[in-house]
Amino acid sequence: MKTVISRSQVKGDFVSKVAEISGENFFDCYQCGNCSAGCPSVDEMDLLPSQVVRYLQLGLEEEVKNCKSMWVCAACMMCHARCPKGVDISKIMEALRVLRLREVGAEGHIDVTDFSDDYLARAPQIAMISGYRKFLPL
Amino acid sequence: MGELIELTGLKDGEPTSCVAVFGDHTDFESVPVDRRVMVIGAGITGITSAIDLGNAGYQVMLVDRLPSVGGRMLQLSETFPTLDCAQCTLTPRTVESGQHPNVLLKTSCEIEDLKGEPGDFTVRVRQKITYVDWNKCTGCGTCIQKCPSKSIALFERDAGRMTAIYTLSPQAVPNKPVIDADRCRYLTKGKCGVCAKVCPVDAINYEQQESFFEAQVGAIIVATGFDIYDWKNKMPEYGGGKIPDVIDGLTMERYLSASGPTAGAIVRPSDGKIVKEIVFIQCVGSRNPEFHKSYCSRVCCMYTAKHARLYKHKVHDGQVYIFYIDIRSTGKGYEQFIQQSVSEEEIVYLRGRAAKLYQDGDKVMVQGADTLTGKKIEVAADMVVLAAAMVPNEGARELAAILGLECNKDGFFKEDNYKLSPVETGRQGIYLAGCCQGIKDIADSAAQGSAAASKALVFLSSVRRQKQEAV
Amino acid sequence: MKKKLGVFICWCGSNIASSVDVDKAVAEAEKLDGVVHAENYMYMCSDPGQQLVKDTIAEKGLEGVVVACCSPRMHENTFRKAAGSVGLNSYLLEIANIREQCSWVHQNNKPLATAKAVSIIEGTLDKVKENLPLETITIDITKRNCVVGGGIAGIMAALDLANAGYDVAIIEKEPAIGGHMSQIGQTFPYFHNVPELLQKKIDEVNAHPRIKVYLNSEVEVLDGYVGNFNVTIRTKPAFVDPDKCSACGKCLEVCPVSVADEFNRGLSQRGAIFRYNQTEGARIPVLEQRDCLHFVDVEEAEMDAGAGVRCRACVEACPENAIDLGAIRTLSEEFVGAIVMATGYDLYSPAKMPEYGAGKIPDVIDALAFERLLDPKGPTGGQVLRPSDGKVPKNVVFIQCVGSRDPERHKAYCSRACCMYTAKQARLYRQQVAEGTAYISYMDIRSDSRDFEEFVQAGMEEENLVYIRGRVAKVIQENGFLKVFTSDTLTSRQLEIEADLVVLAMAMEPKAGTRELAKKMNVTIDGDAFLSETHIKLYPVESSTKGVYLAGCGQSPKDITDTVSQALATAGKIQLMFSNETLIADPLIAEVKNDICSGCGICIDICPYGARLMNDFTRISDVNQAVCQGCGACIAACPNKACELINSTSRQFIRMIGDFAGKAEAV
Amino acid sequence: MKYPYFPGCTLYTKAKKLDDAGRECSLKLGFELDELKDWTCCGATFPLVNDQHITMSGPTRILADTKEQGNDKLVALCSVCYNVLKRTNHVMLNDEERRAKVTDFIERDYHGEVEVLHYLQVLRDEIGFDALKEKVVKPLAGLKVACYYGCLLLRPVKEIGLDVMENPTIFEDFIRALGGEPVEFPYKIECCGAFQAVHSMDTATRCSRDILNSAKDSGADLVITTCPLCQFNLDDRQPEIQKSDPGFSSIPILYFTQLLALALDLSAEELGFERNLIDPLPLLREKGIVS
Repeated sequence: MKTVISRSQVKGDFVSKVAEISGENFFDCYQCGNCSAGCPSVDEMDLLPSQVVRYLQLGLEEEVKNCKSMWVCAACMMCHARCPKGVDISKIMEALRVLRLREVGAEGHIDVTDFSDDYLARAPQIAMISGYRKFLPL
Repeated sequence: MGELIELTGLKDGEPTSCVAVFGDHTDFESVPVDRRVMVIGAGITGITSAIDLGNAGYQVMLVDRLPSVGGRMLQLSETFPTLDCAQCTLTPRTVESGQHPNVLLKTSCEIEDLKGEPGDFTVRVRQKITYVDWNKCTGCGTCIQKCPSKSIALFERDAGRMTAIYTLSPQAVPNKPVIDADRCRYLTKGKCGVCAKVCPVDAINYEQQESFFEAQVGAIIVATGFDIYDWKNKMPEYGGGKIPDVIDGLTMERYLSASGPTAGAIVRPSDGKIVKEIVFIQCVGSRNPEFHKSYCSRVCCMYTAKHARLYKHKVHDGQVYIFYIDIRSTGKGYEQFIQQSVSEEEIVYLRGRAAKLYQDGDKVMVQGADTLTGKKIEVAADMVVLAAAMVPNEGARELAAILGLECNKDGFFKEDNYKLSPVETGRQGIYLAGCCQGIKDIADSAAQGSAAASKALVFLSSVRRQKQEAV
Repeated sequence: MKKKLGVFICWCGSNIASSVDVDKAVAEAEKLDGVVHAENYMYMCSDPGQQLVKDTIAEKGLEGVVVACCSPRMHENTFRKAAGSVGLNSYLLEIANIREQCSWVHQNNKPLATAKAVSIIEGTLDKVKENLPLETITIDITKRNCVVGGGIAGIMAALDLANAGYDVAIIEKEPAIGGHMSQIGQTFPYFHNVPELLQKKIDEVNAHPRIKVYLNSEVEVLDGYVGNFNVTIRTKPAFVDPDKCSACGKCLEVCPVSVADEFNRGLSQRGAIFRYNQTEGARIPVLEQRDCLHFVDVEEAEMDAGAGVRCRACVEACPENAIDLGAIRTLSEEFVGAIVMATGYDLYSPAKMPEYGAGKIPDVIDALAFERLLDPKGPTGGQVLRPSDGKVPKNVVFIQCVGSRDPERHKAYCSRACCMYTAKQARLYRQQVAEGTAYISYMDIRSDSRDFEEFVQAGMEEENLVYIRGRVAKVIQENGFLKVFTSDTLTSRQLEIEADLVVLAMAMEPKAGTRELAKKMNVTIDGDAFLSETHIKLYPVESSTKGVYLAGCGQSPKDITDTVSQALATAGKIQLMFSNETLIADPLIAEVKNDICSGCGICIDICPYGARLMNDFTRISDVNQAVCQGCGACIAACPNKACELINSTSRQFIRMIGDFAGKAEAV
Repeated sequence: MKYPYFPGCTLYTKAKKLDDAGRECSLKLGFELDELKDWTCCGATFPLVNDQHITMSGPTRILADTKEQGNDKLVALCSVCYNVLKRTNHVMLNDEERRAKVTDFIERDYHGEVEVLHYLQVLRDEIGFDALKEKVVKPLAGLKVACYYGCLLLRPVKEIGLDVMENPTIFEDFIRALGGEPVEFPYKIECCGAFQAVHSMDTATRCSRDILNSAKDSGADLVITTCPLCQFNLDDRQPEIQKSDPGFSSIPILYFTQLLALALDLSAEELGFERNLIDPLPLLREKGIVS
């Protein structure tokens, strides 16, 4: 399938919003792939971290909006720590998640009561809070 | 069409009086042959060699087949990575070569034959017909202002017009005109003769004949430079030159140039509209061993990034796309230049060769790919700029045959040893510099120009020592 | 008496004319005090433009000229020369910079830019009014050279200069010349034999009557100025007398020390006394004081116990009595007219890359170490063997851009040569180990000179090099294997490669000590400590100090070919300087008013060029005309206002500032 | 010496043992963790997008309290709290616009005056590992310890700066001071899957497996951590790992304060090992560290 790209797409509203709230300039990225090489969560991702930035560079909004990778990212910041251009992908992933979560609204977030009592008895609160803040239910 | 400005830069009816600048030249034959050098090609490389040698007290004959010196750099707008204006960098050098008492300019000349030995060559040179007697001409420019025949000009890469009697630029050195026989009304149709009528010193000579002269020199530096690959005839997939809004990089230089046909405005050749979506395609004919040239043309990555940046300076809301295979920015400060350009100008680099261009309404459709997303990409562009391969200048093989030099498969002159004798040839006394040996940028070319000059100096001083010892 | 003044305003194409109304500027300039002529032209620096200036000077008898155009760095000389050619003293012409300082920075406000341009012109006119006609200063030239660094750049520059008939002193830090090139076996793109090529040149240097080589030496002090430098050279103590030594090698056998051999990049061990490398010239052993037990501080207790008798094993073993541990360092002097800085590069240290093992995993080596493995005279006899266990590696991963193209943490620049030497190393490895696999991690393949692209493509086609587009995140050692974590951005996969050997194409950085040396030589450096050229296109081999030239990787990373071209270019520049009997310098220098100077000497300390000297007889601080660069530091520092810069006096500047400030108020 | 101390929610409940041991040990080492009055939750996540300020109000209030209670330092034990507090403080110091927004909202005057310290930093920089070594009563001789750093103690590099990101040593130095033997293992700075434990459990399981295998391959007897979430993932994922890899042998996961307590000869019974899924006691007995 071919993809048509244009000025309006590269400068599209969604992409611009992601750039704005993440504070990252996608065009700083020169696609070296170091982030993808070191990311611990790639096995469960559909787009590599470097590809998420790539799709944003090209303004491929739908693919990025619907990607699974943002939900798999654990914000471990290894990508940022090693990025030779200083791009913080954990912020970009968060921006993508946040925009989706804002769209869904509070009721759409993970409901902690869905977890088993056993699980809740052991899992630390920080996991629960992060889960609520960052994720949609699977 | 965008508004074309007059190339002469002179105000109407105000003839300036220009005296021949190289009249105060020291006599070429005033020194022995082992103190004379011929430099073939008067681009930035040849000029650098010539001035170096001239400054060292040698007599230099600087030969070029064009009517004035400066070469390709004359056509450029601004140069990477400092964005210095090319004219401002070049002009002092061309002026210096014209005014240097030890440098004799021989423009509109071609090499016919070589005889003799290293240290004492005899070069036969053909002086082409210019239809203007330069001994009489004062360079006043009246003929150029009055010439009624204005047509698409090669120097402007077909993007602008020039008169049939012309100088290559308002700052031409020597600043004396020649007539293009193919475009001159008098020479093609037998009617007109305006230039002859207005010339105050009777310098126009429609009957001028070719002439020949011989120069005796101790050493020769070859700096014949490059040309652009003939993509118009050889690359039908990019429109074969038939899509008006597809141009090559050197043409883009003319568009970007303040003294170019649009005075620096980036407008579409087809309808003069401002370009909002611009696609650059790199490696056009380069790195393509199957169909075109197997080598990399070295400077395209940098000049394309520069084009993109200069374009964005002029069209702030425009979008740039660059199709590339690898970004090659290896010189001092080059990598930083590219990275800064991408970040600041938000240039979309697409990793993949563009396969095809076609006209669709008033847009040029670019079919390409991005191997990083794994997608086939299409862009509807207002204008497409091809970074076409650079090839040895026309006639390089013939010159090689005359001088007894070797060429490689692509027609580049071969040096003696790639690593340790990069400017020496198989023949003693003949040296190479600049793009005729392999494509390189201005900085590397100029450095090589100085290196070749150094080799010629060393060689000629050894010739003199041998002579002294013999005595 | 009023000077007749002329003003010439350049459009610089559209560079100036698009923001400054050049016609209005002419009209305004015509009104200014003393101006008898003003006009504009599209390119004033062009031949007809200059002619215009010359003709007008002659016709109207101008006594002072202001050319309003680009920075004086560009064309001050051009126009001064033109003025001089028609009999106007060159120093009565001044440039008013209305491009860099006006049109370029005020692109969106034409009226204001025009007003500013006029005020710049007015100020400059006021300066010209008080300018004195001056004569240039002539300086004698010592037609001898000094080349700092005996790598291939230094060798080639020295040979050209010597062959042109000038004496050359090469100063080399190491015990042999040849530099990094002597660590390399074959070249790209033609697989030429480097030792053969290089040895020829080294022999030529050693046999040349005009070249003197100072080994184990460094520049201690640089005095003087262009044409007349005085270089003090510090040479390490010569513990081994080359005239006595028979190169028998007995000392090497008895030395109890064993340290990593730097020349072999730590792939072999050497003693404190050792042969620097395998070349003919290095047959005489050298003794490294730093490693030698004789010089190590022995604790007193040990001395008392009798165990501390200082080691003299080599001295005792030497049958020729050639070793003298009491030798001391020597200082020599060279008087030269020009200097070539060919100081070269080091590889960035793998220790700075903890993610790749920080230089601690034995089978992760740098590219020069790999060159040593390929060298038939190297530590493995040319066999590619793993340092850890001496086995033939079957999977080798080459990583490019290690430390390069990494503005965030390491070096922002590209090291230029790595793409090609990596391709070469991988090809040579595959030619040697038929069943091996070579992976190359890259971002962009930069094979941008003649036949380079073909060389890389041939590597893929003939040696099946596996190029993987992605930067390696991490190399770890696990169960005796190396694991390389990378990605392939083209298939969008994260990859884990099991490797036997990893070769890092480390960034090239200026040789250690370049910063300090540059300071001694008064040569400016850039942020990465590379030596700065004056102008990348026009003066690529000229340093910021006149008479000091640059060649090779000390200026920026480059391959051997480009290094040699640059070296030859420096030789050319020096030859043309030497083709004159004297040099000409600008007289725009400091001047001392003898009746005001109190001889306090503050100017002497402040002068960065060493141009100010106390006259012991008059007790007045003199100016060395040849050395003074007219920087003005002494003028600012002088408490008595006894110094003035000729043609840039305080009076002139105060007037100029008055002009600018006055205009600013009006606006 | 008293240090203002922020325990955080998890250390009051599920990671009580991390907290208890930390406090007990400090007394033995000659300093006191002085619990901040009226502390609230740190927010548990640092907001990674620029337009989200509300989650910074919690940590900012904590920092402002610390300042108002007359302190210029604040010690945390939990890596998550440490990370959130330190990053928030970084914003307070360096981003005037965001600082003003947050402090205006919570109506407090705070400009980043408090220095946020991790307990390990106190040991290294204020007490000194040499001094610690002298206080050790029962050296952990023969115990091979994998020091697992995880993410939040090290990253983001410029904001945290506790140690060299790629090759940190503070944890190893700590173990050496206790007389134990730290083992180098390549996965010591990789992520355990973090809060994917409530979302993409597979990720957490796989990440934990890789880390544990790497530690065991390097010869470790046990793994220590500073983070309740790391401890949870590494400990509680082990049964799951065993399901897909029956050959997987379990390995105990301890908090670093628990080992510290053992070395200072605190009673093992008080260290809450019963909460560990993989019981460390058999190992500790075998090594002669507890009887």
